[in-house]
Amino acid sequence: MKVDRRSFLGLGLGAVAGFSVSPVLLKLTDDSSIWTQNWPWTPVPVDGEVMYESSVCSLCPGSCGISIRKIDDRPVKIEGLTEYPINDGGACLHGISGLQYLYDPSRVKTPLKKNGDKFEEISWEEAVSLVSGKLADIRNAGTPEKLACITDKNTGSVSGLFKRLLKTFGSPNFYIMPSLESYLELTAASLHGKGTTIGFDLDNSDFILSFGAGIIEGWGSPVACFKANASRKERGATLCQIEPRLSNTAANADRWVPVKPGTEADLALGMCAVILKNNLFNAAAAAGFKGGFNKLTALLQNDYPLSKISEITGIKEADIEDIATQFAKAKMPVAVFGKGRGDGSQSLKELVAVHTLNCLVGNINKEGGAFVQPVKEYLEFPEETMDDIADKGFAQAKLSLYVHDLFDKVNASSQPVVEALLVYQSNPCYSLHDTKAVKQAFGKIPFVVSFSSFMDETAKEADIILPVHTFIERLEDIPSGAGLSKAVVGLSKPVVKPVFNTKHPGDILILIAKAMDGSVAQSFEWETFDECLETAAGDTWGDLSENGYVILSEGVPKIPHEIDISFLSKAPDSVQPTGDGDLLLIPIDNMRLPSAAQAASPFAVKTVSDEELKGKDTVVEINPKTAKGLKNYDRVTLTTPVGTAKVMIHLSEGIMPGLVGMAKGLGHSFDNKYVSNKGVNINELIGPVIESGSGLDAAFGIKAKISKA
Amino acid sequence: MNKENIKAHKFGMVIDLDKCTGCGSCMVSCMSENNVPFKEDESNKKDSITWMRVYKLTNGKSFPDTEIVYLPRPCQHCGGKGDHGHSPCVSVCPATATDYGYDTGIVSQIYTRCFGCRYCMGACPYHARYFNWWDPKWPEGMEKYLSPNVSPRMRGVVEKCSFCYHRYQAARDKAYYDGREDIEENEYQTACTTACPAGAIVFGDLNNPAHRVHEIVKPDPHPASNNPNVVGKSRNPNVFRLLERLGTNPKVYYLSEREWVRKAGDNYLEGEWDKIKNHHGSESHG
Amino acid sequence: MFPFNFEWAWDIAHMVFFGGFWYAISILGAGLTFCILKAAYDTFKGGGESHH
Amino acid sequence: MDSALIPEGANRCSFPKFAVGIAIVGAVVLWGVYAMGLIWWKGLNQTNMNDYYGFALWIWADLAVIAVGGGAFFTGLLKYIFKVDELKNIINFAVIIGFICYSSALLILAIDIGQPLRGWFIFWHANVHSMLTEVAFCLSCYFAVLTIEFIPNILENRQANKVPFFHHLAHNMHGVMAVFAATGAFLSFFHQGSLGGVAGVMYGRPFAVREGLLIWPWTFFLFTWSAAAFGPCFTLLVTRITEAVTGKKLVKDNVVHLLSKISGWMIITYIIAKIIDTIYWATVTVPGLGFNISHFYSNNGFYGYWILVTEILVCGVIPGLILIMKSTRENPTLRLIAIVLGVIGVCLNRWVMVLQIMAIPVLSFDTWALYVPSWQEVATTVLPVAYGIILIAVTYRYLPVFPQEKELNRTKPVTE
Repeated sequence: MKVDRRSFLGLGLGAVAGFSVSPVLLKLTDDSSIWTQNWPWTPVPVDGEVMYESSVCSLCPGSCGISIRKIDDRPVKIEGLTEYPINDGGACLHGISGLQYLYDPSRVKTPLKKNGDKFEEISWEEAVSLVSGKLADIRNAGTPEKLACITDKNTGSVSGLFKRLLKTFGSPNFYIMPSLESYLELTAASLHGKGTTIGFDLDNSDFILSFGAGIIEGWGSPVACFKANASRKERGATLCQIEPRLSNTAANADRWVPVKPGTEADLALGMCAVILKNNLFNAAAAAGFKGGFNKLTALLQNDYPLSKISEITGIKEADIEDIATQFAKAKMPVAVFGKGRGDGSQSLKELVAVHTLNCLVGNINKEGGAFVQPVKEYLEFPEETMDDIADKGFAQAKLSLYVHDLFDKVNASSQPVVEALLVYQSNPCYSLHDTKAVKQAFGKIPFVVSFSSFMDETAKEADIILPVHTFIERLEDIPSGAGLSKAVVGLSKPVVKPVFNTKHPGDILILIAKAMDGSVAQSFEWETFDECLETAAGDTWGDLSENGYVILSEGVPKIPHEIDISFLSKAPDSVQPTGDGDLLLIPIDNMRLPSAAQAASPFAVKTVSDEELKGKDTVVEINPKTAKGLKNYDRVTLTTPVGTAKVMIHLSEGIMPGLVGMAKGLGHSFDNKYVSNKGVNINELIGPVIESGSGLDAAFGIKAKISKA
Repeated sequence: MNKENIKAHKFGMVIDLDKCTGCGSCMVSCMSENNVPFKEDESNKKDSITWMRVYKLTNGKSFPDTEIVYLPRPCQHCGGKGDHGHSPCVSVCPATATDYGYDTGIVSQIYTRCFGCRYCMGACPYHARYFNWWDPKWPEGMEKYLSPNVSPRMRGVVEKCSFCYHRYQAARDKAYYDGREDIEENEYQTACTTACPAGAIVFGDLNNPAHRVHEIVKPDPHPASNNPNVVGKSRNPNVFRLLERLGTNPKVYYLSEREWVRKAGDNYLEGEWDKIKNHHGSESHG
Repeated sequence: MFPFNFEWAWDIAHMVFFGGFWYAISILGAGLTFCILKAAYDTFKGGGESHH
Repeated sequence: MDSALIPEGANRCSFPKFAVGIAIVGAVVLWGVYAMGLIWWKGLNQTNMNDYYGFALWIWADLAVIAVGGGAFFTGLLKYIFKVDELKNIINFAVIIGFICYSSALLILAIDIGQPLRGWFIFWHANVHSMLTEVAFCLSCYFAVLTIEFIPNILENRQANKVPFFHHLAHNMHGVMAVFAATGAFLSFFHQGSLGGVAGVMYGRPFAVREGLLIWPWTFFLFTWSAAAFGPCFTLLVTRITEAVTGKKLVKDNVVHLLSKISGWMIITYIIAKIIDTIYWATVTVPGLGFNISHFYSNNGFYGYWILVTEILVCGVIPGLILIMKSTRENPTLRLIAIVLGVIGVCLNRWVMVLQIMAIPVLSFDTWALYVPSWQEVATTVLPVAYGIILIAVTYRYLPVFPQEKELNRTKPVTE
């Protein structure tokens, strides 16, 4: 057949027409749309049987009860546990995001050993023998005190095992990272004697005077505080918030009193003076003051006249007098301290001064007041076996009082004062002031072992990383603290099989101890951590394992307390910020950004305001009066004596002129693109300032300059 | 839809802005419950999928008279003008991919039906609707935590708050198996409600006088005398809705004792607020 | 679009909308069919002379 | 080399010259197609749209090309229904411009939707209450009408017309064209209107919302009217440009004057309605919702009253007045100014009704949202323009588009 152009055209057209009316096109159209509804790269979650397991969250000191919804073996949602004595159903955003930590891309998946600049994977056997071998060397050299350890808290069985390891090894150098609980114990030790702690009965108080305590910023046990704040609204109780910036707490308070940063102690003492002058104090309580009540009275009346306090703090005399009077006259007042979350730098002078207000109005161990009682102990480990090396080493003086000072000592000495350092559940290379100096100290310590679930800033500085289970994967006793009016110990349970080749920190310690000899091995005779916890918990174990928690104390403590005001009588100095800039950089704590050991989850970062983080830039907050023509999102260079950073500007009427507010919790530098390399870590810009008399790092800020970038 | 035989629910919520702390639990609980994805940079809030978004409002005064309030904004589940179910978004969707449930008052979204024209987003004055500009991606292994109750969306479709409709279905199924005709108030609560540590969110049936949400809101079943489009106005003087005057008839109410906060809920001409506030909540049956 | 689609309802809105739609479609279809058939007829008849 | 295809007696440039021109514009087309591919492959994240700007540059382009493409239906209506016979000399070109505009609009929609493969759901799962459904149905149907109207012109190509069937088909289609044109006018009325309705029914957006008649907001009628008014302006403008490019007179002045005059009166009547609508909206509708109209024109870096003044006075009243007055209308320069202003005016109106709506905060605590399109959006928006140029060049070269061309371009010009 001859195919000419015309018939070819005709055939073509015919074919097209035929194809068009055939069902093929319809079918293809339909198929393609069905395909778009089932893209293979869009995950399809597997269905299964729904189960709920209860546990306790240990992401922060809040210690909330959680309920984990599982589909077969797969946890899919974390929610607050109803009727749990601390949070009763509520949950914070970090706890809810817990599963994102479980599957975090920056998790350490297997033990690692540093080789040059890189980490290489090793087996658990090798890891344990490397650590125990190195420790044995230090011990055999007769310098066991050169082993140091940093954990997040003093209480609980895992910290207990670390302490036990150090003691039987022969080292007194056990440190904890600063936390609200540590400050509470310190304040209590100063005023009420060692071994006590303070809780605040926020649920019942009718007048809460907060010196910058971020009651809804993550202070204390966050969910319990949110609940207390909500109940405050219902009860009509007053919250008076004293701080230089309109924080969420200040915004939610009945009264916000902006105070010049660093003058809170003076304000508290000024209020004490008002109370004393106007005879508003509780005479019965004051009669029991030890350490010089008259001396303090005289000091306050001479050194803290209202006019002077007003000038120092920038608050009107009438306001100071009014607040002090309201506080003293309230039925159940309570003064709360611990700026921000309460885990940053604090000055003991300020903590004690504020708590003295509580002492003066006589609300200690009264409903709605401050509860002072001994730290509740529920664990009883068997007596350690101590050999000569252990006895001799443990009897040595601690290298320093607090952890930041430890690193100063390491940096100051040309000889290694610390031969080996164990770091657990803390991230000092991120969360201590002047991180550059901290990292330098890490470099000088010959052997650093990190017990971490994540490749965080501190783990990156370690020589060995022993990856531990996350809180969702392990059994652990979680004691509450953090300023709660009650003491509860909860049981965190493994609700999912370990996702990676990790171990329980307690089990790792037992393995290491067993690999050593002498008093160390003899003091760790358990096979597993589970066994250790069960025996140490003793009588408590039954209730703990059955109910998931045990209430150790509740209600107004019916115990006597003493008040010793000798610390204040010595008229300690207030700390001053370093540097010569015309501005003052202060940290901002915010519920949505955790600032301590645990970095934020991707979900939490998603909630962070664009007034704090924009793209990869930290946004700092300044008053328009300070801005001098700068506009929102202008880029500036922020310079402090410790470091410089490029940041963006956000103009806010909620911050006192002269200040630069910067969010804590940004600027992480590990391998998780959703969380890391966003903004600046404020601790790179602020250096420690040591308070005389306490030895605490009390830097509340640092002088700074900004210049247009 | 059989409107006669079913005793229709009208699920709604009231959020106490004085209790709200802006902590973000509701946002994250929602993301976790509903398999909401996340991406590397979420600081551009104009393309960040947050079914529940918490707005920060200020009173506009200068230091130190500034005040802040946080305002959580889920989908408002508008009943539309006259509360007839013609929500701004439902009425414009060309492909019936979003629909109004006359038995629940919930505005649904069918992801596999939506073809991404985004007209609904333009129509929604609350910015409660979000578009999947990107394919959702989870870091390796993290897809294990996804819940089977809510299907992950594909790129190119719109998504939004569903008042955790799957929880309603689960509660209804349970009631059915138990041989009950209807669900209890506490059986169906949204993920944001249960997560809120401050207890600021109250969720329930606005048609059921026994429910707490009804007790607080006291909705007026009759059209407002000054605007026939507005139905269900609260008779509690401290309760308001967002942009109530537009006649969208949201089922999300807000509660605040602060006048400036209530005023921020809508737009008013100069001097108008002073007249309106005195009449607010005094709408009587009629 | 068709009565067998489940969104379909026999209400006034659907009747008016799709009434208009199918009406327009029918006119176009009928007009086009007429033209084609007529053209085929004319071609078959062998006309070929144009009369513009 | 292509002389066999060129209409008899018509004078066209050499094929190489033509090919070079097409290649240059073709490069722009390729750029647009590349951007289009990126968008289809990677998704709408290639644009700068966001959750505040669900509707952006493309939807404006879509509305704008449909508005200016309104010349086709309106000229058709005048020619076939109202029997304004002179317009037969420009109707072919009006249809081609309409065809370009509507095919571009459909293409843009196919790029704009998040799930192009499900685009047909708009028909299959139609929600008859949505203005967009009405748009989709009428738009596609009207595009079919335009294609039908375009076919006879194609079949009149010298080679095609030699095929008896094609010859007869073209002839028969001309015969019943009035039926098609009437259907087209009916469909156009509804889709032009429903495009206006798209904005007018958004009662959550006080800047957009209008009261109206039954289910149709006033914007429905204003959009139809403005498309009919300004569409011919665009037809005339493109004709003028084609004349300038080819260096030939293609349409007689009396035809141009007539269409200008009709367009002028349409513009004037439209703009009066638009002014009344604006005043009513500004003084009754918007204040009733708690807004001052100043809210829509202040506190941002772009949208001010200038846009309202430009749209209504500069690009509405002025071209309308120029075109209704014989002296100014018949002055080529003034007429050109008027039709250019008119085209700008209708495009500006569509811009306002898409982008300004999205920019304005409605919640009292929200802020203005401004947006700058990405290059992919710009490229895909330029694509239809380049495609239109090519199609016009090809049709002009090979089809007898302008019946008066031969007469007007004899070696010795004659006057009529």
